[in-house]
Amino acid sequence: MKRIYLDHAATTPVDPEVVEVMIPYLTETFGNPSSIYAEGRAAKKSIEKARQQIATAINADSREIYFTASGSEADNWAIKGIAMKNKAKGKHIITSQIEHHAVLHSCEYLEKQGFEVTYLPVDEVGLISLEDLKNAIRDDTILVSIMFANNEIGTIEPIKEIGKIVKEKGIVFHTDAVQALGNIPVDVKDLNVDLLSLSAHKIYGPKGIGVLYIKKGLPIDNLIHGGAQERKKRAGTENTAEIMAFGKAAEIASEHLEENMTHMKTLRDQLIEGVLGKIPLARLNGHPEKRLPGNANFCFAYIEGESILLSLDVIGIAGSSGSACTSGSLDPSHVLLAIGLPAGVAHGSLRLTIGKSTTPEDIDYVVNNLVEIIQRLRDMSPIDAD
Amino acid sequence: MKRIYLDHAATTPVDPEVVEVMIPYLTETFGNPSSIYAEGRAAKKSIEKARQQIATAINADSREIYFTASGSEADNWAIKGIAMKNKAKGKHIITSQIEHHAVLHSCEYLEKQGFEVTYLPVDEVGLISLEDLKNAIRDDTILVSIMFANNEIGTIEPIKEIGKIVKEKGIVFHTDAVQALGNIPVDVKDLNVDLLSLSAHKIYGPKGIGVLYIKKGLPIDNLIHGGAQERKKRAGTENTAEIMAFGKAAEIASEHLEENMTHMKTLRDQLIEGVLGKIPLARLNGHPEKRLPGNANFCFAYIEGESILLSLDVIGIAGSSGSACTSGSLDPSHVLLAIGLPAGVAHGSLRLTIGKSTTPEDIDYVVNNLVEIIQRLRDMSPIDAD
Amino acid sequence: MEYTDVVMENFTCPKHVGEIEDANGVGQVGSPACGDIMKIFLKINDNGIIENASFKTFGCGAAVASSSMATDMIIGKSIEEAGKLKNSDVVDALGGLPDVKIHCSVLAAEAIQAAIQDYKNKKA
Amino acid sequence: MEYTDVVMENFTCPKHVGEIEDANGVGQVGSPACGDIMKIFLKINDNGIIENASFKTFGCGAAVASSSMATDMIIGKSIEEAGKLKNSDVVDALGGLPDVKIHCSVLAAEAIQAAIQDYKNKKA
Ligand SMILES: Cc1ncc(COP(=O)(O)O)c(C=O)c1O
Ligand SMILES: Cc1ncc(COP(=O)(O)O)c(C=O)c1O
Ligand code: FES
Ligand code: FES
Repeated sequence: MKRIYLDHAATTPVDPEVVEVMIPYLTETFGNPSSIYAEGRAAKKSIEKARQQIATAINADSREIYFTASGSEADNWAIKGIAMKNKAKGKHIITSQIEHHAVLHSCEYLEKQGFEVTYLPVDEVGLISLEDLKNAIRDDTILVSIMFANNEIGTIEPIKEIGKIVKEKGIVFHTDAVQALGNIPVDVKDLNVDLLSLSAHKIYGPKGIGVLYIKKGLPIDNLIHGGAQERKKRAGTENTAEIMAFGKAAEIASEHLEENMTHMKTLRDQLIEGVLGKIPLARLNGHPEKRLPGNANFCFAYIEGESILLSLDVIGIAGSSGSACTSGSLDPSHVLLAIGLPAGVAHGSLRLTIGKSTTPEDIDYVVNNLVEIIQRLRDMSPIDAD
Repeated sequence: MKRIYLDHAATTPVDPEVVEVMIPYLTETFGNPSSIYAEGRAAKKSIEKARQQIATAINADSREIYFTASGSEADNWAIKGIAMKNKAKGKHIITSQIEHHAVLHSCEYLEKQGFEVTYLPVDEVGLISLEDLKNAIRDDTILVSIMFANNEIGTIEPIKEIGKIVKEKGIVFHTDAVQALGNIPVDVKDLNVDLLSLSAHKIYGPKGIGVLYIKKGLPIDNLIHGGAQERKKRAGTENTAEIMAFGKAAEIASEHLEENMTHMKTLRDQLIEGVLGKIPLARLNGHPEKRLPGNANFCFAYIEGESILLSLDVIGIAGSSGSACTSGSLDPSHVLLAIGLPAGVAHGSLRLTIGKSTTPEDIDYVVNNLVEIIQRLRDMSPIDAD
Repeated sequence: MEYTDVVMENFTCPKHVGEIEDANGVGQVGSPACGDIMKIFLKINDNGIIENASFKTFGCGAAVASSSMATDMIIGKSIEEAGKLKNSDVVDALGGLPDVKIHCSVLAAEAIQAAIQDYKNKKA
Repeated sequence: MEYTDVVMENFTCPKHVGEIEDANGVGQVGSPACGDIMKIFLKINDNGIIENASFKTFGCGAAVASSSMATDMIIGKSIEEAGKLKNSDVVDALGGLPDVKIHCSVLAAEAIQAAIQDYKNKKA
């Protein structure tokens, strides 16, 4: 059976060009980049090239790029590293209610250690309010962390404007741009950010490699102490193969950004129109325009999300009910609750995220099948749709 | 020019069998293991197989194996996770002066946060004293972390005996076994350890993947918060390809442990005898018998380590002056200082570590060339050898 | 989370979906853990034997599969026997359920008990 | 840490290694940063021109290369000119040095100054 993969926000297949770039670092060029002999120097030189590729993709200096093992580690490092470094100055952090769990749970952990966190609400399309932000800033606020684009509903936050406000107050500003890279332009200079998290596996790179951009000169505590790698900021022998892969993936992503955006937007709109037009009591979650070009997120009244997913899977379609990393949890999505959906409705969500290889035929197939699936599940439901 | 790689303690080439196991997880089986559709389930099933392979290699239960991004992360997690979890009970930690920097710098960071750390000294061959350990234990001691085998001088610590003492006192015991796996038997049940760190790239697996063994039921704080991966203990989308690689590498390592040990020991002894026999004022660092089968570590009076390394590199031999991850630092090795070498002597160290592919001819070539190199450098030295 | 083939079969082609027009025992329960709802319809004859059973479920895959399996298991049984059906019996019949999904089978057992109780109440 | 080809050349085949028997200016300095030692020998003629220079060094690759390069740079120069040799001149001639190795070139500049001072002291 042909599979239609529509969960590119969860992870992407690795681009064959990227795989090709990795392989030599698993075979010949296996040296430890910290070693001074030829094998080590070759590895070192390579990872500096990859660092430059990432830097170019986000308009940073290569010395501002620090490799981590994931977007999650980058988020943890940014939040905890700034908090611990500045705890004498203040212990107040501002973030939003719709952040990724890597940010939220880091903040919650800090609360247990005596920090105070303000979780800004969002409106019904998932945007934070700049007024709320201004009002939340206190004398002891040391960090603001607001995500660039939401992984569930795709809403794009006004990072540039937030950056301006935060910068004026001299507070450190972090943004989780894991979902932004490769989908919308990311320019650290334009955005006024001090820290920015990235992850390779969302842009056709491998899982297990991330980046934290740290603006030059910004003091931050280490999250992982040890050897002198990453300019003494992040210990652990460098994951050379995946670093090379991330570099290449970032290069490809920036080079093809415009065309990919157009491609995804077209199919996303085809999908949204199809679903809203053909399925009664369906709603689109997130902002109608300020949303990721590949993201569509729906709620269907009177049915439960997992049932939709399983039904889709059986006919070859891979979709998700929110973020992948919380499956296994029974709680409705914190993002859908934050935009004001009742728990019952939030349970019936479906996220379909489009990628480079998605075709218009795929979308037609999905829409047509979804119509049937939703009907079948509603027929099975004890809740009266009238 | 043929290269002779004698820095297997820094990193190892990836076994072609291991590379083969990885590739599918970069291509077809690219799903996110947390996703419920077919692609996700396939990935999930695979990583559970790898988890079992690691568990088998160290005689643990697969539910006690937690994947990390490196040995360094495993060390950081063990130390900081136990410290933070138990800080209400006590704030005293015991470790040794010869630990890897991932352990030492984690401890130093905790000291800044109000913890107290005892760094046990070692004798002239690098062994800690059980008496010292017993005397160091206090009512508020919450963690003992002693490495299994030292990465620089190869000395193997009496982990089983240490484990017994620590267990009697009801204190948590962590050992960094990064250099032990694949080189000597590692059995968590036999050793009485609660936590144990591993890293794949030391056993012919890729860089960027590690494991922390956590004994079932042991309470520990997370180091990386976020998604529900790794039984909610370590967030971040799983590095499926490298996890599979680590599983395979661990399987191969255990299956061939005996023969590899014999092979390495034979060549190591050939190397040690050659160097000590042919080069005046050479000394072997570390324990003469209780040492890793592949490790030889020498000091040569009146010459500096980097000069030896560069000279070796030029003729095709890759060796190291200590741990790879501190190159770039000018300080003499903390391990060599701890075994009592004066700073000047400690500067002249050379570590050669043998691997699966090393041959007796390689060793002969190295010994003969080393004789000449040391002579040439001594002729250049202003320090009088008489 | 990994469902067995039996679970998937019972989810994709559930048996006994829908309402029984002349049901004389109907029970509905909701799961506090997830907010899902299950409704069971029973047709019980004068000898106290369940002649027919059906369900309507708003819930996850495990809930649908548990409903399907549970109704199938009680058809032809006496209400005494059916009342003793434990959620673990359903789980076993399904070849197991993921830990976080055990409560969905509890829903099925409870819905059956509620339906039997409803029948008894009506008769009394 | 990455050495340029010029550094490696000067390390593997250093020029002017050893002692000058009839040196009339000898300077030895040690690096506080790393404990390494560099000794420079100068043969200065009556016109204050450095006719020959050599070195002995206990130190890293950068120290050996700096010694080699620096001695080579001052041969034929007056002691006034040689005394003005800055470590950055040596670094430039080597095509650069890693940050942590800059101090090794400082060692070379200082050793030359010490040797010139020794010559002056002896003459005075
Ligand atoms: C003893 C020891 N512990 C920890 C590590 C760190 O492992 P990794 O390089 O995977 O971070 C190493 C090697 O680098 C080591 O030798
Ligand atoms: C917005 C956002 N932040 C962080 C992450 C975590 O990245 P990783 O899976 O590399 O840990 C993800 C995806 O999982 C994400 O979508
Ligand atoms: S019934 Fe709600 S999760 Fe299964
Ligand atoms: S002279 Fe000591 S490090 Fe270069």
